[in-house]
Amino acid sequence: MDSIEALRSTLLIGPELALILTGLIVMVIDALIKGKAKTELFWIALLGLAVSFVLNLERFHQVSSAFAGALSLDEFAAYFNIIFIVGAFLAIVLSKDYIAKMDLRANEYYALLLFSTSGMMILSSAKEFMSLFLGFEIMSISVYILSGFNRRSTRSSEAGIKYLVLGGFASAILLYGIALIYGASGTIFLDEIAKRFDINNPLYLAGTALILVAFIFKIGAFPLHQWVPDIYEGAPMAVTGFMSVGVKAAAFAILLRVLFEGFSQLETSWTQVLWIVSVFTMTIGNLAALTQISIKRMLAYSSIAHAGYILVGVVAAYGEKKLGLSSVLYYLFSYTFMNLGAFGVLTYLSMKGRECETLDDISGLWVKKPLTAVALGIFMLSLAGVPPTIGFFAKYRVFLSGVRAEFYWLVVIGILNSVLSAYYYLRVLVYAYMREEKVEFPSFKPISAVALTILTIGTIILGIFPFYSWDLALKAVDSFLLALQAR
Amino acid sequence: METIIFYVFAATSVIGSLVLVSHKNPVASALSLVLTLFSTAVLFILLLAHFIALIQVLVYAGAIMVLFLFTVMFLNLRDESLRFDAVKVPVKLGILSLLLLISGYFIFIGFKKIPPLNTMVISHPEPFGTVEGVGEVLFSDYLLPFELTSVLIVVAILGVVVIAKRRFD
Amino acid sequence: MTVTIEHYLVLSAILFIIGAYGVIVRKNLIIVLMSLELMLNASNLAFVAFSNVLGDLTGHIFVIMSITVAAAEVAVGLAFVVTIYTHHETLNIDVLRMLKG
Amino acid sequence: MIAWIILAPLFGALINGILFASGLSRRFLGGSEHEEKRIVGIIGCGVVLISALISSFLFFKLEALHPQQKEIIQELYIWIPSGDFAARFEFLFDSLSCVMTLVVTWVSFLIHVYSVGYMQEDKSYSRYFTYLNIFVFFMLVLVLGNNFPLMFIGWEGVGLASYLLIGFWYDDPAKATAGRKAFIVNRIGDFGFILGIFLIFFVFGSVNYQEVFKKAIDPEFMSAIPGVVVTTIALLLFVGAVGKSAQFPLYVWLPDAMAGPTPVSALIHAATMVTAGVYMTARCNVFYSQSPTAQAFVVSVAAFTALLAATIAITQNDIKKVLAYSTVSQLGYMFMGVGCGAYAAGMFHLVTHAFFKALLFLGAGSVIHALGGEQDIRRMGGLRKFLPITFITFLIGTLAISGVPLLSGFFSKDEILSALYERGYTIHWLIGLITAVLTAFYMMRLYILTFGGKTRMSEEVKHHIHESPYSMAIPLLILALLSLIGGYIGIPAFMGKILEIHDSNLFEEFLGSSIFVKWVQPEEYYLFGHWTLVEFATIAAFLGIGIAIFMYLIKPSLPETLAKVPVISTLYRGSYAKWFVDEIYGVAFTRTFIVLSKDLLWANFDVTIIDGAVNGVGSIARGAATLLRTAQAGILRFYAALMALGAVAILIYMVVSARF
Repeated sequence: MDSIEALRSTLLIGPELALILTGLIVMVIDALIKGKAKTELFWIALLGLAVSFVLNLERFHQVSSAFAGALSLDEFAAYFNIIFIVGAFLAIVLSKDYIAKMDLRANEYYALLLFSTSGMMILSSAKEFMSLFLGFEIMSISVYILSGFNRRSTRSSEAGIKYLVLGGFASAILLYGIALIYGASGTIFLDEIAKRFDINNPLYLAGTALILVAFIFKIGAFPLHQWVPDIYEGAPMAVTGFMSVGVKAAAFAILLRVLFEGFSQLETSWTQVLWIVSVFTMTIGNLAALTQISIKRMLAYSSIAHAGYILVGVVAAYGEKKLGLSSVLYYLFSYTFMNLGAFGVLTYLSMKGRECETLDDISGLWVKKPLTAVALGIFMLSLAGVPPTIGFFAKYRVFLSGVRAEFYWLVVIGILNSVLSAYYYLRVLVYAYMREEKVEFPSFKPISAVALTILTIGTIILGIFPFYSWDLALKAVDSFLLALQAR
Repeated sequence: METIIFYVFAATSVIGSLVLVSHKNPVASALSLVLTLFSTAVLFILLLAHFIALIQVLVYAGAIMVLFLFTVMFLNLRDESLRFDAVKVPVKLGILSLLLLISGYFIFIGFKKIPPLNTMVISHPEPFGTVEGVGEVLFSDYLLPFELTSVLIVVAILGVVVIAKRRFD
Repeated sequence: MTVTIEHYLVLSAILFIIGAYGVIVRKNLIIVLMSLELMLNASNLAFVAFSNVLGDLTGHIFVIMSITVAAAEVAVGLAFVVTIYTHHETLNIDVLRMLKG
Repeated sequence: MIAWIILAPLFGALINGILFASGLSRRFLGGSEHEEKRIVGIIGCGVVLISALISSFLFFKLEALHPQQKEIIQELYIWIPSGDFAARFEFLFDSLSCVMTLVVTWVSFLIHVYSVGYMQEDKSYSRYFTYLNIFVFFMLVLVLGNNFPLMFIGWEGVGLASYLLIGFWYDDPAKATAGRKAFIVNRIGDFGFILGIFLIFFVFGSVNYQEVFKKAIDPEFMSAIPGVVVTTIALLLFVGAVGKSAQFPLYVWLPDAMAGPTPVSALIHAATMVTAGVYMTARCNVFYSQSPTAQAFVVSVAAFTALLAATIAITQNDIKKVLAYSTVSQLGYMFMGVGCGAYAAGMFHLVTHAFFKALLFLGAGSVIHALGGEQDIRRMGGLRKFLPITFITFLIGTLAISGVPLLSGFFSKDEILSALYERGYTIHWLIGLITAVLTAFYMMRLYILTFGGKTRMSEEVKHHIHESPYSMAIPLLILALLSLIGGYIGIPAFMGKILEIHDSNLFEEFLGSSIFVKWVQPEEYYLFGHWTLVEFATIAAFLGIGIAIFMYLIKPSLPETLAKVPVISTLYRGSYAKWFVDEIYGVAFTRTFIVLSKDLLWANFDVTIIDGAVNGVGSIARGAATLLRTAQAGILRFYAALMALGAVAILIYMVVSARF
């Protein structure tokens, strides 16, 4: 790669660069300006994300690849980038008041969120294992730190170290898998690997399995799901929200990319694995969520269950490539709104030094803060998949693709599971609407309120008018499949 | 000659790693990790990866190990705070043998079918494995990962600052 | 008897397994982190061995990256170790049981 | 245009809900509570008036259309366009939905106006109007939707609104329980309904009315479908109707639903929502007309319900309970009508019933309001002196429901009874006649005990008694007028001919374009002619009224004397205890659930709605959850070990599945 190519590539990764640079600017300004409350940093971070968003939109018009094929800047990646950027943007907006309430260090917080997002964006477009691994680590390590960000809190630190150790374990497995694949094929580029793939070579099989395991860990699916509830519960609320949407989406992005572009020859095999994984993930997530008293932990289990539903789409892609994949993309998009919204409400309701966590903490919400209660209700209904919210449409798409691909049992189990899940989502509403007030609620905070309003409206409006986002998902998948066929 | 060197250092690395996971004292464990890493570095040289061997010794055995030892000293860990009852011996043996059995399955049954890249290459054309060769590839084909490591390091620095700053402000 | 790629792979697999074993059985947080290093190191060995056979330097570059990642992980991990120690006065990971259920 | 009928109440609900019920306006705009209530009232009533006016306008537009194409369709928005399951927000304004819409909007409007006065003192005034508007919105979606999913959305929505309004005063646990009961019982019905929709989709490949019905009347298409399928569809849909329209055995929720505010009982639990099942049956007339089995089933259930409810109503002492059982009974009449294929007759009774039952409930509300919450008729009596307007209007309502000639109830009830007779349901016709006697009896009894005779009120209550404000009195008068003359829209053809008003039944003719299978009267010999049937019905009405007057006005000691006769006293006690149906259900279902949940499963949680619903699967789920929690003990090493195990399992599975 000559220097002109390097320059061209650098220009092409504008969205990622924008975030990294903004992160650095935030750090530098933090060092230069004295004083504690630095509101400017908040706006700078948002500006950086906005710039990145706009630059990212350009990718829908022009598909390109950068760094000698290391990054594929296609619509598929751009779609995921929208999820990451929107997620990070709203997470930052939601965090502002939370950071003040919990007395955290805002500057590092924003910078880490930005870096983490840039890692996700690299991940979504990586077509080569080295960039993939580094993107994976940038994202992961940032999130480890964010999980343990509230170091005064024993629980937060515990979450951080647990995440780091288990995540490190998964990274090691990933690295070993990559090593085996490299050894078998002699390359780390996905296209080349697909060309040289040989089912009879056990190195490929073992490598594929190990890489799959690492991704299953990151999406928080059975049998590597156990970290999810602990870390989600311990991490600061705003981070949990971001983590549950961003990291999950990124993990799915790379799962799809690697499995379909790199290991498509083993499709039957890993589809079988994911079928089993999906069934157990949904069921275990929902069952464990049933008896939770802590809403935060309940949402953690529910996020495991949702990973299971999304996997239905991945499995369905076995028979229905386009429909299955786009339903996965769409689900992740919709999940960003509803889950970030649910965590956003809890973030919003957190008092100084005490998070709003258990069911008792929200009882009587309807009487004291009716609008927040309505927002919470909408998010819960959406998570439960009640029409006309976005959550319904997403579930409908996923299950429909499952039916089309003739995975009837999987869909039946999925539907039974989502019926089961309605119980614990509605229980939250029973507490919020029909119980006596038990605790104090914080006063009105305009900035967080704006974020919640956006999320609420998004959840409803995108549910009633799902086509624009759905068409976008179809388009993204089209570009992805086109690239697959072109080989 | 290569064979003997391989077996000697393979053995030391395995012994080092076994000591690492079984010794009670973290200082001893850290030192045995150095042993393992050093033996691996020798194997790297055997594999004509001179530059990597150098980095292995400098960064891994040097910097990272120092970090470990520094933490142990910094926390001023006394013996009693380090000696907790580990898992019972039969359980340990069970876990280890289970894991080895599984890897054995792949080693003896799975790896038999690896296609024809059986013997190691004793020598490669000159730039292979040297600073020049690795640098050439690193700054051309893998420019992006290289740049990304800088972001990774920034993240790590930030993290350490946030998490481990002395006072809770 | 010449040394073949299998020898290196077996060695790397053994080191990897021992590292995983360390993560699973050890209670001392610092040793758990060291075991993670061992696992990464095992992967590095596999990379370099493959690199040699293939005559391709990609494996070497990957090792550099993985060492960087290992360093970053360890740095952050040890920072957490310090925090954990100030909270609990011990590095026994079994005391980290506030989050459960 | 059609969309605005639906959207107006939605906007009303949104404005009232977001601005007032949430307390935003008080926080930001200020204003006294009184002013706020006025604005809320004006918005709440205004939006419904808008709907009513638009629907009236559309009615004239519809009238002008050709008789064969009497329908206006508006496609608002396509929700899920691709795939077989195209979900379209499409609204249909044909003669059937026109009738329903007119009734719903105008009766709603009157009840909204009434509520302004009735709820004036309530602290959750704006919440009340929000719920009421939400109800109207969903009811209109139900009625105007052009496909089954939309009907289902409306169906669930009105259920939700009803649940919210029954439990409106949720501080009172008994009332919250009533709301819960309605919720659970309705879920049973909904289950059948949604299965029916799935089956329709499965058989006809569509959920759109036009497409489904077009195929369903196509003999070629239907010849390929076994008759049992159509019967199953019809019966599944009827299960839904049984839940929503309170037929046996699911009627138990309706009397308890009287826990809500009285205007709510009038609107939702008498005039509109509970008739949704009748509307749905009439809408799906294709299926019923093609399945004699389903028809016989529907008519039998309906006849049984009508009789059962009437026998309970004759002994109840709570003014609203009597009206509630009367509603169940009258709904039975409607189902007898639509069930035997006389869809127009059933719909006609639906309309007149909406008038006089709303009137009766509002009158009862007026009484309760005046007496400061008293509902027991044993402590009333002689109210005609104190509440003149209520007295007159209530009397009109009583006579109308009893079937006194020339009032609205007379025409519609007679229409149903003669249809039953003419179509060969002689036994059902007889049951209908007996029920008519009972109806006249218990309504007259209610009327006499409330307004007639000497007063049995305490002095304190008598002191506070007052006639209702205008906002309550005017709706009463209008509804009374409608109960008087409302029947003339559907004068039977044979009467019309003789009276030289019109050659045919106007109402039936109007509905004709929505009823696909026409019934041709066989040229058989009937024992009784039209006029004879009318005479029977008239005699039944006067017989019931006469007995009631004799027992409660002329010889007030008679009931007590009768109560001493052994057989009658047993029957009396059985009827008074509602034939122990609630208790039987309680033992059979509820008690089992409670025992299971209290002692075994949900020991730590109080039984909420959803708890009640999932307790069946609860034990398994809870056991599994406990197991999972044990695995989730927080021990890092354990997690790592399980991760390794999982990784190994996946590894082995992959290798094995790929190699073998």
